[in-house]
Amino acid sequence: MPDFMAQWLNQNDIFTAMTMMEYWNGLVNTIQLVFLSLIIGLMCAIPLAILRTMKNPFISGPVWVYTYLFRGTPLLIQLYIIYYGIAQIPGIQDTFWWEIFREPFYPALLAFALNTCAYTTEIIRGAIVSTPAGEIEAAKAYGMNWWMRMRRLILPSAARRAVQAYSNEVIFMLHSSAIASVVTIVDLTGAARNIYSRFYAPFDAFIFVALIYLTLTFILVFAFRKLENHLLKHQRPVGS
Amino acid sequence: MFDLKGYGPELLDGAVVTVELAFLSLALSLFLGLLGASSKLSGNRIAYGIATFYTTVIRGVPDLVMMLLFYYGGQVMVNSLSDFLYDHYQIDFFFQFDPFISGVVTIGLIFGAYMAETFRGAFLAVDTGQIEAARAYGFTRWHTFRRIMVPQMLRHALPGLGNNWQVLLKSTALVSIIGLTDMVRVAEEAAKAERMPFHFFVPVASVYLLLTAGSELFIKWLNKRANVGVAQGAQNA
Amino acid sequence: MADQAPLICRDITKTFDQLEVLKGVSLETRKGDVVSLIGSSGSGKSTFLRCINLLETPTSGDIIVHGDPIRFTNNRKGERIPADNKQVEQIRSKLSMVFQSFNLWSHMTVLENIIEAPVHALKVPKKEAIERAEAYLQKVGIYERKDYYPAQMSGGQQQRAAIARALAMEPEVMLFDEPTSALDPELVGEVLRVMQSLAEEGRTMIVVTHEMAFARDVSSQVLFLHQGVIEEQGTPEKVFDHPDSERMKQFLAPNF
Amino acid sequence: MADQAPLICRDITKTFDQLEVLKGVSLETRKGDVVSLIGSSGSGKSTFLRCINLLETPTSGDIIVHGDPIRFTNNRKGERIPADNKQVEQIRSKLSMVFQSFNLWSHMTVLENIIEAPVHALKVPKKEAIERAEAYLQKVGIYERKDYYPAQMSGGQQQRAAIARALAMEPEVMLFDEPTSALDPELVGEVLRVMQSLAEEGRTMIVVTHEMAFARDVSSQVLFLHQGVIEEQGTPEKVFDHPDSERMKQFLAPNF
Amino acid sequence: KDWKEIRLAFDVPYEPFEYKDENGNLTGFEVELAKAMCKEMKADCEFVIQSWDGMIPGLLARKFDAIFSSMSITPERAERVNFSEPYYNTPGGWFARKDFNADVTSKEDMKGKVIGVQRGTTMDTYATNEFGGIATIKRYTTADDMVLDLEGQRLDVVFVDYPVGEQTILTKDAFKEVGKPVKLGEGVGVAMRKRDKDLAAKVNAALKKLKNDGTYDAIMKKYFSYDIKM
Ligand SMILES: Nc1ncnc2c1ncn2[C@@H]1O[C@H](COP(=O)(O)OP(=O)(O)OP(=O)(O)O)[C@@H](O)[C@H]1O
Ligand SMILES: Nc1ncnc2c1ncn2[C@@H]1O[C@H](COP(=O)(O)OP(=O)(O)OP(=O)(O)O)[C@@H](O)[C@H]1O
Ligand SMILES: NC(=[NH2+])NCCC[C@H](N)C(=O)O
Ligand SMILES: [Mg+2]
Ligand SMILES: [Mg+2]
Repeated sequence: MPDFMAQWLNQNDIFTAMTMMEYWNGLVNTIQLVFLSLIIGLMCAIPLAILRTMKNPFISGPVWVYTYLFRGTPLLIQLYIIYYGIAQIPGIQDTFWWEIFREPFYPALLAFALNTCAYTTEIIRGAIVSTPAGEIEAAKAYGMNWWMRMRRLILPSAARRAVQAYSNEVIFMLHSSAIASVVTIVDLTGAARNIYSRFYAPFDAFIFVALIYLTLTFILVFAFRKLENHLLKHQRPVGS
Repeated sequence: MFDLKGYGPELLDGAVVTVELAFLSLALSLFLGLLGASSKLSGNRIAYGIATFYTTVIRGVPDLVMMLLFYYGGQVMVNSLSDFLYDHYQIDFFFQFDPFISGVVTIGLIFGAYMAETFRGAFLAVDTGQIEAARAYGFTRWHTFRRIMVPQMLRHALPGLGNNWQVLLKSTALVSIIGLTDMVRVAEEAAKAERMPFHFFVPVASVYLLLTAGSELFIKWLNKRANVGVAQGAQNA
Repeated sequence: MADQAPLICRDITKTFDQLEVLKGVSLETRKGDVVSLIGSSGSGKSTFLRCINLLETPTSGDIIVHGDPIRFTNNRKGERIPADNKQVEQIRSKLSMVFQSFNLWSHMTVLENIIEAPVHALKVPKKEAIERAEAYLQKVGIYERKDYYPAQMSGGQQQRAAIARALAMEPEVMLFDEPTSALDPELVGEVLRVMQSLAEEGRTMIVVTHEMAFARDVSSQVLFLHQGVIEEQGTPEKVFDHPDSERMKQFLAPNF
Repeated sequence: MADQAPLICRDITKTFDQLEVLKGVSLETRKGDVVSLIGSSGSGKSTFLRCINLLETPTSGDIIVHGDPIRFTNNRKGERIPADNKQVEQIRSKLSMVFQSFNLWSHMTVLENIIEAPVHALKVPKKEAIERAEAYLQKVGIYERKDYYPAQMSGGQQQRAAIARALAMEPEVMLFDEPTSALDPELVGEVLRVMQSLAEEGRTMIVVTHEMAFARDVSSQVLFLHQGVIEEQGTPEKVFDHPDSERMKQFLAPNF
Repeated sequence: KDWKEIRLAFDVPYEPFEYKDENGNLTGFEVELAKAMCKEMKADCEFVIQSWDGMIPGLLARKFDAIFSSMSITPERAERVNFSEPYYNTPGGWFARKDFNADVTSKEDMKGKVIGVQRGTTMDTYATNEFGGIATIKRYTTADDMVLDLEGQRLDVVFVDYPVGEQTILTKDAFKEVGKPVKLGEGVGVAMRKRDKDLAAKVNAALKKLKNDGTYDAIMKKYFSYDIKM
């Protein structure tokens, strides 16, 4: 380590074992929150995307309304409404739901999952709709039924077209999770805010989390590149 | 409808701030995006390096953190410079980061990086045949860029631009954190004064929905214009 | 069963919105027939082929596959639609189609493309499907490409993969829509030779084609379609050498 | 000047990475020559054409357009590149190319496509350029389509628009890369007839083609390219009726 | 600098010190005191709203010139900023629902309790030192969000400047005060940048004047039934 850095680390009172522990807990919270909301969002998005492509407006309409509402308003407002709104439901404190929603983690998870699910639904829908018409006709011409076409052709081929956009969504989600701190969750940003308000040193506290987020993003980008390479091998020349 | 408890005008002012902020940062981000994309594709190593650094770093850090860093961190740096000048040379130079301008610059910088990626993809999607045809007719590089690549690229870029715009619009909600009185901020304050936690969020959310709906229509219209040859062709085919 | 006509079409008409594209086209095949469908652009050839396997629903007329007439009904809007989806799926798997633009599934290798429908629509065991697929790949001469993705192959190779895919269904009837129009002259020959060998094996085929040489030398029946009507029909000798209709004579006049 | 050769190529070679695609191809034209370039797929015909107007830089060899030799230099990596971009742009505007896939600019109408290069590269006044464009549109017979976008026209019409675009440059030499391969048989005839009329007017043309009838009847010189080498060259009579090379004889054997 | 224009920062709502009334106007004890002070100094004051956790950074970043927002004087803060003479003093108080019956001085009793504090306040520091690792401490950006969560039963107890709790929590009958108020800091002062010595002098002079001529007492009476003067 260069001398000046060692020196700086020695005299600063910000990066102590205790604050590091706080950052670490924040990191764990961020990862849990992002990971779980992505998983839940994706699981809901697949069936919703299929429903969204249906011709029947009574089926696709409600899904459209849902995605429109959740994509059209800021996540911050969604989070507020869910977090404080739930607590205002009369009598909720006496039900077992309160055990769950009392912790800020779950309302935040709900808000994030609903939000990412809306975006993911639209991404998948786009990919489904852009399946080459010829390939679907071919499947019909070979006697495959709707479900088989969906399962064997449309979804696998849509998945390949959706990875790119989805990887962006994952990164966006990581970034959006930073607002979890407004409802008392000590995620990475929350940890940074606590430390910054304690030491009045915005630059140091935030530069440090910025670097952690950057690292997380790089890991995600790298993982998605691997996944894309794997999924999109049919578009590359032989052997490469 | 909603009882705005006399906060109507303030909310409206807030909405105006939101819209101004969104449009100014959009302009900045479009400019940065084009610049970034052309640098990335220019083949010039230095330009490529700078643009790549810019897009990766910005896209790697949450907007909220970026905003706090920029607003406070940036100011602290300016201040140290100012203090230094004052202490050593008695020069009283000072430069204040106005929250509105900080907001515009931060959001513009952030979305400039996303725009750059969108434009880059769109440029790459332009059929090479179209560019070769221009070259084959003796067009200069600049002429090819301006008359062929940009108009063709727009068609591919529009869907991405539309998405970025919608996200940008909502990101403006974050500026309330750095003390700008946009409509979310007004709603929060009203909610606090009136002790009605989210009574005021419903109208605010509707304004956002209205704005997104409006821009969606506008983007559709643009898209139709940009695809003039193509879309109609598809109908005829 | 064996001597039943594999495919009979009676008085097929098809109207898109206002446009009457087919105005009553009939066709009867025997096993081993090779029917060439010729005619200028827009005359309704593709539409007829697509009606046969119900990618379009004929506005009126009957289709009888191996003695089994397709049942139709009307939907709420009063449009005619097939009555029984199961029947349609079953019939489609007996009539395999080779598309003009191949329509190979781009995310699957050639082999996966070929076994997909047999395994999932016909429930052939996977192992057997693979063996069968490999045999057909040998036959069309692209066995060594079996693990390639469509985008990694030339047009001619893709076309042959599409033929192998259709063959692997071991269909009653094969439908070809301009199977060579997207190919360069060297590949045209290659693909036509594969089709000729199928004809020699006694497969029933209906081929939309612009290759008069093929229509004349290989087919047992030629249909000349013009503006949705069969203008000329019969053996190649009859149609090419003694055409009755004026339009057919004009069509045969050399292009350049 | 008037009797100077419009285009001379000497010993053009082109190597992609390791692959030697052209192994020394030479060509000399006189004014009014129609040169047909034939050969099988992958023999290097397109590459040769693209080298002529420098869409690819030849690895070695000279190109002389109307007495003006193109100057080359080496870049930092030691690759050969044209020395003077101005010269290249100027020369390109003398050699207009008609692409196999037309490459009409899809965001412009036909008329805009045609006047774009004359107005912006040749600095012809806009009014004059429009008049000229309309005359050429008349000539290729799509005047009434002038305000259509490319995607709104059929392949044959697009091809003719591309020819009009090339003509409007009033080039010394026109380069055609398989101008008919993407068209259906009826349209092929149409386009070939336009080209024939250009030949009759005494335009210099270099045409990559698979249409042997055209090569034989219209051209004044035929080049048969095989694996990057000219295997056979001369008048159509010589090349088609008394070919020396084995490969040429084989190439002429009917495909089907 | 002549300090004819001063920007003062407040974190709202912090009733009764600074908050917005039903019509959205900024009022409160400190707000009125600040107005009087500005008048006394013949300065043109601009009121800036700034969330508490960004107060000192904002001051140092020159987003405003003085913090007039119940900032207690502590040695740690005094290292960064320059405080005026204190102008009031109140302790921190514990507030909870009526069924709360733990002793807020006992680590044993507080085990597992959820305590709400405003981030970066002296209450935050105290609670963290006393019960960090024992109880769960939730930190809020604004005081009213914390009250909302106490009402919503997400918090067991909140620790906040006594008058704030008294006027926003005790006004509802589901809540009560628990334990004894805790004295934190050496009174509340106006915080300014260390550089601006001249401003501090002016502020001190003005405050002194207000305390002596009865203006201070008149304002205090409007908001408090007891004496907080220092
Ligand atoms: N889905 C559709 N909606 C409306 N009109 C259609 C549709 N499909 C085909 N047509 C029209 O039907 C007519 C016949 O089309 P079809 O594709 O059957 O011609 P074809 O004989 O196959 O021509 P080609 O040789 O060019 O492929 C054309 O005029 C076409 O415009
Ligand atoms: N940019 C390139 N990089 C590498 N190889 C290339 C490139 N362009 C062409 N080739 C190779 O050069 C050879 C000749 O290509 P070319 O396109 O000139 O053939 P062609 O005679 O025009 O064939 P066709 O009749 O199929 O158009 C081919 O083997 C091709 O793979
Ligand atoms: N306006 C406010 N929110 N003030 C909070 C003050 C809290 C406490 N007196 C402190 O100095 O730490
Ligand atoms: Mg057709
Ligand atoms: Mg070629």
